Amino acid sequence: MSTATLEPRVQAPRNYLNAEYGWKSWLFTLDHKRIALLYMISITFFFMIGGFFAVLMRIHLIEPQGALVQPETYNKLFTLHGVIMIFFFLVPSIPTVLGNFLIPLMIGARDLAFPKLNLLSWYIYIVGGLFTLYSAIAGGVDTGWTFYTPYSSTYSNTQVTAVVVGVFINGFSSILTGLNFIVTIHKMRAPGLTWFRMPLFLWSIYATSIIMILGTPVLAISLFLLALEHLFHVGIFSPALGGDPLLFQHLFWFYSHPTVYIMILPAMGVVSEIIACFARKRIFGYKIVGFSSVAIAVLGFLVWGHHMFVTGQSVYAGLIFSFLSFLVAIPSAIKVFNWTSTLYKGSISYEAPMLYALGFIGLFTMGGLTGMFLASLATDVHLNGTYFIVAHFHYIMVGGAVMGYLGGIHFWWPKISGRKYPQGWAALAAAIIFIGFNLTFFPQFILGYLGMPRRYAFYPAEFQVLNVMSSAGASILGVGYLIPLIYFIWSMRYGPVAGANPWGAKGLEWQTSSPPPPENFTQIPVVTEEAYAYAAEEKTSRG
Amino acid sequence: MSEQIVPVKTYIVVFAGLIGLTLLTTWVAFIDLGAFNTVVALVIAFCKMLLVIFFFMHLRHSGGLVRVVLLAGFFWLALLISLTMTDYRTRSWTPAPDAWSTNAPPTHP
Amino acid sequence: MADTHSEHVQTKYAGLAHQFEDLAQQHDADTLGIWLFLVTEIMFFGGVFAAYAIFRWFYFAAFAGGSRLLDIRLGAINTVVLLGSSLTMALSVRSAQVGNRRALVLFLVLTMILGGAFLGVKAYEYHQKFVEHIVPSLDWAPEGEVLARLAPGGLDHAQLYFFFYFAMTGLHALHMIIGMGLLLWLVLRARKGSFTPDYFAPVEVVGLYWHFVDIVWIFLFPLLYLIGGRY
Amino acid sequence: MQGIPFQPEQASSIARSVDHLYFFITAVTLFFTIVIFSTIFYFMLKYRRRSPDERPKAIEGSLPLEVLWTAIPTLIVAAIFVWGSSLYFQNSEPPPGAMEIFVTGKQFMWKAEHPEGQREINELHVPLGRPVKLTMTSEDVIHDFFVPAFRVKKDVLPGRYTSMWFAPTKLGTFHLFCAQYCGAFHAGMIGSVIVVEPDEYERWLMGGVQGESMEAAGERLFRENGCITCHLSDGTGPAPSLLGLYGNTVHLTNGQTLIADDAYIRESILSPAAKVVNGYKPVMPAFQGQLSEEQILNLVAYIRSLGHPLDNAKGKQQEEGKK
Repeated sequence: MSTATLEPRVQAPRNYLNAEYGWKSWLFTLDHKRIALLYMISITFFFMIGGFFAVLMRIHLIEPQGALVQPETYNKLFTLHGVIMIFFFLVPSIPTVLGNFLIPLMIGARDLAFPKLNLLSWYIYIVGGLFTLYSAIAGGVDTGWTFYTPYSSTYSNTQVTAVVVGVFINGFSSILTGLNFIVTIHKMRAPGLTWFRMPLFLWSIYATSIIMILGTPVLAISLFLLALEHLFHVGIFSPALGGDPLLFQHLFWFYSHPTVYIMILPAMGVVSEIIACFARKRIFGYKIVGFSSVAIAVLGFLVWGHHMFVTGQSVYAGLIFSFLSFLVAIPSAIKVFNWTSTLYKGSISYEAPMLYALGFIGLFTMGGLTGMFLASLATDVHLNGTYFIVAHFHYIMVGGAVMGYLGGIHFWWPKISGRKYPQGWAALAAAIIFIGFNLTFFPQFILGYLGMPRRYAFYPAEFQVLNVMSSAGASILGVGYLIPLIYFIWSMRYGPVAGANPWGAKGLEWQTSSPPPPENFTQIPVVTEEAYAYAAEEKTSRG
Repeated sequence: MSEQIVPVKTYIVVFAGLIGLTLLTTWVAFIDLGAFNTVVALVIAFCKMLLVIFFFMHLRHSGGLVRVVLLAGFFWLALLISLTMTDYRTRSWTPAPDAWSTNAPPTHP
Repeated sequence: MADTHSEHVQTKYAGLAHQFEDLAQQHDADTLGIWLFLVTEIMFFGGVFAAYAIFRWFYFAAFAGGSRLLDIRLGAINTVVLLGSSLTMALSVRSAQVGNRRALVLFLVLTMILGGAFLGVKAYEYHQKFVEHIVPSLDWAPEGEVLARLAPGGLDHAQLYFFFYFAMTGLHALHMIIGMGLLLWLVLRARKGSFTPDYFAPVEVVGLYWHFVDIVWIFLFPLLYLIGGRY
Repeated sequence: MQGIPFQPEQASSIARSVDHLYFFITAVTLFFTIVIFSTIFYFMLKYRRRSPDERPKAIEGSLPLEVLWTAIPTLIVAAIFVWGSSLYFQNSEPPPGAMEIFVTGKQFMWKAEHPEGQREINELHVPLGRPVKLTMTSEDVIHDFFVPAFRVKKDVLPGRYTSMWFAPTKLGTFHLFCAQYCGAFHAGMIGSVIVVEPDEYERWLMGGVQGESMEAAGERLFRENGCITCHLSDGTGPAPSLLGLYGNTVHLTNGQTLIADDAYIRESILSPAAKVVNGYKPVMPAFQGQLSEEQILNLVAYIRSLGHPLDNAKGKQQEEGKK
């Protein structure tokens, strides 16, 4: 132990990035910060693959008869786009990158409770990803990311087994990550850090972990049964022997609806942190925002049947699920109102993270409100299975979760890398993404209402104008996503040194140096104040 | 460690109880109780589970948090089964198809 | 692993990981972790149980017919064997608590033997299914008396029952095999004297897992063997 | 191309009411989006940071406000829930006297069969103004029968009958889409619903190659497959008489009772052992894999036509009512 690190808050030359060198020091690391970076690199890789498939799809759909590929290929494109983006990018994104990096820093701990398990989770994720990539290379898979039976179990002759095994394996990465986070948040908090002093990011990650733990196993078992059925052609999801195809949908959506909250809840946590920092205000209604995260996690489990209103599910079950789906809208609305109120009488500055956060609120509001069309039985009958659904969930997942992820990366990048990135470029990228996103997905709401079904490789000519608009937006969106990639890489070498706390933010993670030392804190901090004590006298030194 | 050390005798008694319940459930299977065979079998299984959880797994000495975690697990399992059943149990409530009405008058063999 | 910063704590206790303040915190975290894991297992098996519940309700006659083909004596014997292994597992944990290394190794080995006996009986039962040609998909050609007993419920639905039988007992057996591997690892560590009354979390964690697998069987026995009674 | 369309045609009796709800939710969405956006923009300008050392006062929150903005969304979503659900329940049951057409989905085509025996592929002729009930099933995977102009959609499942209904209010040709992904040429599983004047529909039914009616086809299958040798109509055969079966209570060997409906008849043809009528032995061979879904539909139609007395009376009353 060098003496330099024993002195607190000195810009120590030794940090988690330069403490060791060589590929072994990364691939066998137990440091949560390095594992976070491993995840960041891997999910960026998968994001680019998934994004590439999306671009091909949008180019294809410029012409009604399809401009680029055969229908079979198009089916594989949207399937792999969905599988990769959901299971290998969105679900892990904020929890594994920002959660891994920040949880120990935010609660004042040296690491997560189970560092080996953490590294194991990453390897499980990679193995799952390799299976999926193998399936893509070995001919692709064409079932849609929902794997509906009996198409997936009996009729599809593509690489169903490989991709199902990949997603199954990846599920355990999710389970172990959630388990690790819950134990860490329960057992490793620094002295004085009570539940109601925790940053809201931790509340949202905690709620997310609950879903990961309770939902993912059900996905695993339903995929296990699906794979058995696919291999042995006997089973419970195909009607040949008296099985019920809807049973698969029940089991699948029991996980896959709450999964939406796995994606959006952490983004909500990120947004709470950013808004508090750049408005220099404690989050309005802190406790209610915290509890609403948990409420969303719990209620999110009760609504899966709204994916099945037209599938032959009993109408009475539809009634119950519709009612419960409306309930989950309420905590989401409460969050939006509280974030907006946080700005009231604040001191608002517009650095890049704040732009992403505000963009998140806008897009999430639209995504959430359009969910009402789908929770309502009569309108869902018309809109289910159309582009309206596609637009709605992209507003939540891309407009919400990806905006939140990018906002979080912009917010904590100085902490992660120790460097600043060019604010002007970041603001420009945020604007391009916001515009490109809306141009891509807003026309799809109209397309859906007009009746264009999703997953169509070609379509009647009257839908062309809106499809072209959507494709044009996608090209703008694509550019918007590339810009941050460039300036983040640039900043690692050429960016100005950030210092411990470039934004003047509260929270334990800003009290240690940037990048943090391997052990995070030279002395375990003692927490004496509430979260977001921006109004109190400035205590942290500003770098 | 503040862990309680349970006397060997307790374990033996619990084990004997478990064996007894196993014999009981097997014996009951040979008696015709109609639909209650299933109920009795599940109640006995539930009792056996409680014995294992409370004594072998030391839930008796575990903190509240562990109990909450376990209860959450069972609660969510109940959610999964009961909400899925809302579909299956109510499918037949939908009235049987309406009277057969076509333009052609019904024919008789 | 070069955990240079953990030196100061490693000198305090063997078995204390650097991220923890003391053994009590580590023990709490380990216990909470394994209970959370068991909850995920509840949901994992829960998915199959939910599917089972639905089809048993749909096709009760077929399920009862299939169930009556299972050997209730073997099922009951296996239940007793597995409960016995749970007892020896509980005694292993107790031996670790009181620091009796020889008893610890003895009870762990006993647990493994009983687990092995369970798997042996299970393998014999699987073999019987092949003899009777009532393995769904792979070898499904019931004949003679077996056919006569399955026919009233419908052969297709009986096949579904046996699909559940193999899927559920197979998953359970897989968990047993994993548990046996963990027990072997414990035996090797215990013989080296790695566990002390202060540090025996691995024994306790594996123990909790083993008891959970036992509980799954406690439910599988009535659900698979006792449907519809034997009268 | 006439610019960008914003609304699909309203061509069924329920389309307008569904659209009303749609517009209401759109209004709510717009209202809240505008409120949130303008509030954010207003705060952004009003409370922008004016000096780097600015430290705004802390505001803890406000319980009355929280209650208010919990209550208002709750009331709004409750209203939408009640509206949407009641509309859905109104629309889920066909009005009495609806005419019935049978639809079979198959990778990648729609086959329709009218009771009179007229068949069509990827087209569906229906008369204007008359409620039409579709009884649908699939020969392979899950499909979905979606007519945007009618605002109706229902999955078409293998091994099960689902049904939906509509009453066309506009003449013309409307899109029919498969809205549940079903494989390689899912996008090609499209067709048209052609709404014609009722008398033209009658002409259409009579025209073309007049096949046998579904009931006649069913009766033929009933003979050809040997059903008739056991299911004697006087009940003296080794199998129960099917006369007066449909819609009536059946007592099973296991003591349960059920109402004989389409699903029960279908199941009893395919796996007869599953539900055996009390007093009979499970001797019937299973027809799983030996009959196509269309043939089963024909058999169901025939067995329906054997009907039950009450039902026939009702049918006659309706006939008379119409006259």
